[in-house]
Amino acid sequence: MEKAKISAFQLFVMIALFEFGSAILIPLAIGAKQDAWLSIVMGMVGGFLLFFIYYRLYLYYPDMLPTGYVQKIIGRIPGKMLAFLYMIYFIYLASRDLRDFGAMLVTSTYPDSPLFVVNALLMLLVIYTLRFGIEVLARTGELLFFLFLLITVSALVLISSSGLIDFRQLQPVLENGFYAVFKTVYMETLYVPFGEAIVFTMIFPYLNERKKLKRVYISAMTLSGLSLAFAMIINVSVLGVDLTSRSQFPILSTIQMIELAEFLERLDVYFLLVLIIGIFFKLSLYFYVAASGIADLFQVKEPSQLIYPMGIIILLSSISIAGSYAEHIEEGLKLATIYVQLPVQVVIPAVLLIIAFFKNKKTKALPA
Amino acid sequence: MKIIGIALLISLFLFALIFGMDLLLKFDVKTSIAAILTPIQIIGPVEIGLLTIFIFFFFALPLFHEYKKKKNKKKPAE
Amino acid sequence: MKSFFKRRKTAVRAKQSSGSEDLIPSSLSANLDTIRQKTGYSPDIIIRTLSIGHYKAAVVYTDGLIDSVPIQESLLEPLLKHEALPKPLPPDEALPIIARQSIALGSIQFTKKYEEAILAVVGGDAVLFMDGTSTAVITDVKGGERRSIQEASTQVSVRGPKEGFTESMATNIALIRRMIHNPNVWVETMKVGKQTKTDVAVMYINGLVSEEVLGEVRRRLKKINMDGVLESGYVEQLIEDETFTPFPTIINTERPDIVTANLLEGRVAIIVNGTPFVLLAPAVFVQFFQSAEDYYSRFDIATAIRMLRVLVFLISLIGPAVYIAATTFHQEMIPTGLLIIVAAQRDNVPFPAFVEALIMEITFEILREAGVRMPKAIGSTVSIVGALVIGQAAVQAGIVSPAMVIIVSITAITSFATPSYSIAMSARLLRFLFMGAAASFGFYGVALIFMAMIVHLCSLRSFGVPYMSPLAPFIAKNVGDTFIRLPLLFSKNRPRLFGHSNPTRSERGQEYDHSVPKGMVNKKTVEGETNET
Amino acid sequence: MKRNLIMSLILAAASFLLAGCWDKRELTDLAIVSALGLDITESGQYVGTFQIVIPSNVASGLQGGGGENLPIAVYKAEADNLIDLHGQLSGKISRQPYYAHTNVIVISEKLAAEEGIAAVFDGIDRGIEFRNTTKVVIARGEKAEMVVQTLTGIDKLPSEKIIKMISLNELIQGEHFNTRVHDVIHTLVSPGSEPLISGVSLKGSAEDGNKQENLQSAQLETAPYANGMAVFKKDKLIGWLDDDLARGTTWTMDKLLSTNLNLDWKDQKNAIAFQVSRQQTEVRVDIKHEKPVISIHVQAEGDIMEVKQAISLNDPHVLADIEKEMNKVIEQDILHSVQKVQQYHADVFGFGEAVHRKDPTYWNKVKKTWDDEMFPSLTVQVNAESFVRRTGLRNKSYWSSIDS
Repeated sequence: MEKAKISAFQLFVMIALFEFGSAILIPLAIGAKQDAWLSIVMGMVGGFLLFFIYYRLYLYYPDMLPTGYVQKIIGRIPGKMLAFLYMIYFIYLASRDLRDFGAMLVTSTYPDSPLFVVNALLMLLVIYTLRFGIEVLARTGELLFFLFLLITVSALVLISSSGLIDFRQLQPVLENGFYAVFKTVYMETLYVPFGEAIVFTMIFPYLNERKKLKRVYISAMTLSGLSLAFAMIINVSVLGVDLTSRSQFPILSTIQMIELAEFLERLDVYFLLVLIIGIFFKLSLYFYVAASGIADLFQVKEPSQLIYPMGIIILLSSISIAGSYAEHIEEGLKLATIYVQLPVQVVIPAVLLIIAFFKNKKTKALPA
Repeated sequence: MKIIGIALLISLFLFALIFGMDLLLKFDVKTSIAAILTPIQIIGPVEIGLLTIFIFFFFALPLFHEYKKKKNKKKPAE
Repeated sequence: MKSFFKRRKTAVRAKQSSGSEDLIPSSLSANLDTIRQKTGYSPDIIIRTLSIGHYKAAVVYTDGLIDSVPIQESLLEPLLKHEALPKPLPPDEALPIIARQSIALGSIQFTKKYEEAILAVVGGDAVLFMDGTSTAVITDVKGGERRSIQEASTQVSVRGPKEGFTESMATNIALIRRMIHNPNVWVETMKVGKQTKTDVAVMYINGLVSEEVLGEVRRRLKKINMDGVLESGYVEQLIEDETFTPFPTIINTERPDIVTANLLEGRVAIIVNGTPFVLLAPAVFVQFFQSAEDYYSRFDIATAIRMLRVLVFLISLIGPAVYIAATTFHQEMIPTGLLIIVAAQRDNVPFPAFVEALIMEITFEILREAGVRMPKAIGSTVSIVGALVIGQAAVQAGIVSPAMVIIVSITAITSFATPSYSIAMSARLLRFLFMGAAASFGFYGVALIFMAMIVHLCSLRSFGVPYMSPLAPFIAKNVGDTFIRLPLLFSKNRPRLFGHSNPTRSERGQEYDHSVPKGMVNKKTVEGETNET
Repeated sequence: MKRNLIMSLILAAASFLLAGCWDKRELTDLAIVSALGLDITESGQYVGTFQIVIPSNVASGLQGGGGENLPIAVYKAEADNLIDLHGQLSGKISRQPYYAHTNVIVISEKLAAEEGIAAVFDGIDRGIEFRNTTKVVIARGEKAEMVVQTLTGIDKLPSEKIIKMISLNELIQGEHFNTRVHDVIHTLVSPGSEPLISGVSLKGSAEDGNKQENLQSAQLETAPYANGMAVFKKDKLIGWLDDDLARGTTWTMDKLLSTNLNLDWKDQKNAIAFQVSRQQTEVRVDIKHEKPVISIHVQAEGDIMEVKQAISLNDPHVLADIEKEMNKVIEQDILHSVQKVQQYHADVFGFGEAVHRKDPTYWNKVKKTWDDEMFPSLTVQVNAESFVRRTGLRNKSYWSSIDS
């Protein structure tokens, strides 16, 4: 474990940027039609519940990385294997995010550029960043967060002042009943993006003010969850349900609709910066967590050694992860949620918590 | 060497996962294997160059590090 | 061990040069011979032999480095007039008495070391040797022709003190002392540079300075192993945290008020003899966007101007890059009317936009370099030629487009509008990197390089203090004086990361004075008297 | 040094990338398409007419630019789909056609009526260069080709003239409005609404519009003008709404910005000119006896701009009477256009969507039969409220002094 400390505000920023990351790109929860925003909010609430599982586990072993305490809970060898699989899972998600981003860039702005090169450039940036460790990443996050806020707020002002928003598009609410919304929650929004915050279990031990963790986490989640829901409301009320669900990247289509003063139009390229920030951050976090986890498992003395080879692996797998973007999205939002995310984010942590509970019951009382 | 070993182990598991996902999508085994390789089939000289550099450093960096460590051990700090 | 992920720095062990600890020979003639020999019989080393009572002695000094008035009036005259001691003493004992009785100078110092004595001679002191003893007296008579105190030429301000530092370290220290009358202002001196033996002073306010930073400064200064230190730039490069960065991590300034303000924030000043540029550490990024005048003018104006500077910095960084990216990759984001105008201008230009921009930028850099280094007399010639070549001929010949000339001019002006010369230089260099990125990948390239720059900035530290603080790590208490400047009323805190030994500037802050009428409520007292009816 | 190795890696990568520059397009390699005209031949092939800007002739102030030279060049191609049209163009033009700045797509009446417009828009919607905010107009009674190639006077770019002309009318008179590609697609796909697109016609001889001589007379011989709104059913043009009918439609759709209304007063026709400066229209749906009832509530305010007889406009009671009169005019206007549209069996107002929002379950029942059964037989009530706020710089008109 790296000897580093991050502040509560830094954790807040990291969680917020992470949640925003790629979720802002994809037509999230559009299965719920105009109630997508509702589904996102409910997913967020589900995310809180998951957090309490992770939080309890953290309270049992506050100074340890999950790769360490898994070994304590279920024994050394099985623990190591499980932890290794978790790291593979993080690497897989990192590749998915890289692909999301590359595909977006290639389809929207750089149609003739090879995906490999577009991805490679971002990967080089991430490799460069991660060699400095978590502290620099956290500090970078703080700066980027301000930039991020600035751009999103200005985008919001532009959209609303060009008179595009038509809230009638959000009606009728709950057209297909509550269950249709709920289905997208447990099929989609609970895991992407809220359950994905399981990576932060690997970051919690670095926090310098332990008591603030709960508050920071909940507020960051709320901020990003509500913003995502709000973004979806804007998307649907500008584009309509039909176009939102047909768009590969709804937010981009929304930005493209801006026409102001015959001057501020076709702004999607400016908005690209927001997307780069989000993806860069999400990717870096997955990658960092995977690298530090692997280093912990294999007792690598200098984790920075791992960054470059792992970066290349992520880069290559981001290319071969799917033949087409359609396959990529199908895999990510339908298959992976049920077969990968559900067990990894919900079932296994819950089981671990139960075992840990019984193991620790005898030895010590739970610290508040 | 350890680093390369770990990296290869990771890629083995990762590509197994990707392959498994393709199978779950109800593709047959042959298409699934092909799906892993297709994206790097249409490739220009620039990309080949980049890819070569990347893969070269993939092996070179850890080996270089190993070499340096050995040299440092032989010649301990004064 | 700071961090796993960091490259571990292998400590370079500086070989301490063990100088010869030779003592001064007690025979005066032998001694003087050695001195002559060691200085190569240089005519500017003056050796004045004299007798003090019945002792033979000699005063040695370097012509031009000393002030001749005190040498004559306070050193030679009293010594020559010295009356014989009541009883003869051995020279060893006599010398201190003579020195005490007859040398009418502020600073005297005894030494037995030959090395020290000779260094004092070439350093501008006068040294008194006496036959029969190996003790010598070093007297401070430094002087000679120096530049007088003038207005700082690199950091000009409309309002504020006009004094700038000079080349003399003593004067510089005095200038700072004049602004803080406080015994806690401490100065430590050392000599740096194997050959030059340059005087370097470390100045700080005891009790405000952070001990870690101070210790680090001392350590790094001692580690310098270089034959010559000619300017504070040498010291700056030798003690900075990160060599491979385009950004300055140490501030240099010519103004005593800036140094004073920074000392008050808990920073350390490093004054190098022979240069008017004083170094300040630790530095943070936002400081390079602040000028002393910000604090002397009203806060709202200062804030607005600081914002403007950030904008200026951004333009000078990415101005040409944005033009290249927009015209070669993202034509859709240029409004139609503008696009048609730009397209019409570029219709006959034979180069791609990137090459065009490169030609113009490099031409401009050449002009600037020529303008700086040239004798002043022909300066105007260059500007006329430059203006004609760039502004008129190139456009009329169709080699560059007028739009490009506008872009280059704007970036040129912006690079002069940054208050700190050193940060303007970084932008100047990075601009070409951004242009290259824009030419190969449009805005994506620009954004990536921009992010890499941010990461790089965040990874920098200056004497252990994160370079981007108080923005990253975000320190709410200190944000009042960054790209914005809150009214002085609210500036109660020193920078937390290094001013922590005494974090508050005044115990209760500068309280708002409620007794002064501000509104309708209790206006009458003052208003009634001053209103002209 | 490991750091140097990494740096050299990045530099090597960068040098390779500099050699790449895949999506680089110099401005001098682009042909900016400002308008695209779409016609159809007898054999069912598309004919695309591309209006391409010649920048140096548009941007004035440059040496030799502006003035005498034509601002546009027009190219034609024939193919089965839009992308192929683009391909066909490549043998005829030296620069790559670039569509991000295309202002307007002109579709011929024939294509819209016979072939339908749905087939046109997928390529535009999907492609990344075309914007969803590009405007669409229908060439009424004319080939799209002719509209696209006609030169115009004040605005050098004909495409700009068309767009600005329509949006000016939208701002002042409210008989036309610009329809974006996005709106067309949106109304096409949603079951409870149909597209409504402005029409453009040419006055004078269409053949001569593309010649420099056309610009030589102060009153252009040939020039495009806005002419009615095209009503679509599904994706086929089925009729036109003109003048007041078009305005009534705009009014119902709450898209009216301002307009002029003429009132009869004391047996004199059009004696009062009233300018509506602000208005609000609300469409309410009530489902009564399994039948939707639409009530349109209009609130409008504005100024009296002109009178033709002695009306004492300083008398509030008179103004109240005028308001009453005006309510009638507005109600008539709207009712007429609603009835007209009902005859077309095409719900351009989006009443269906309103029903959908009001009662989704009911909507699901009537969705199928909406266009042909429900919509034509809808009961529509109009209720207008208008307010005269000001009467200009004078109170009584000088008519009162002349008459007495």
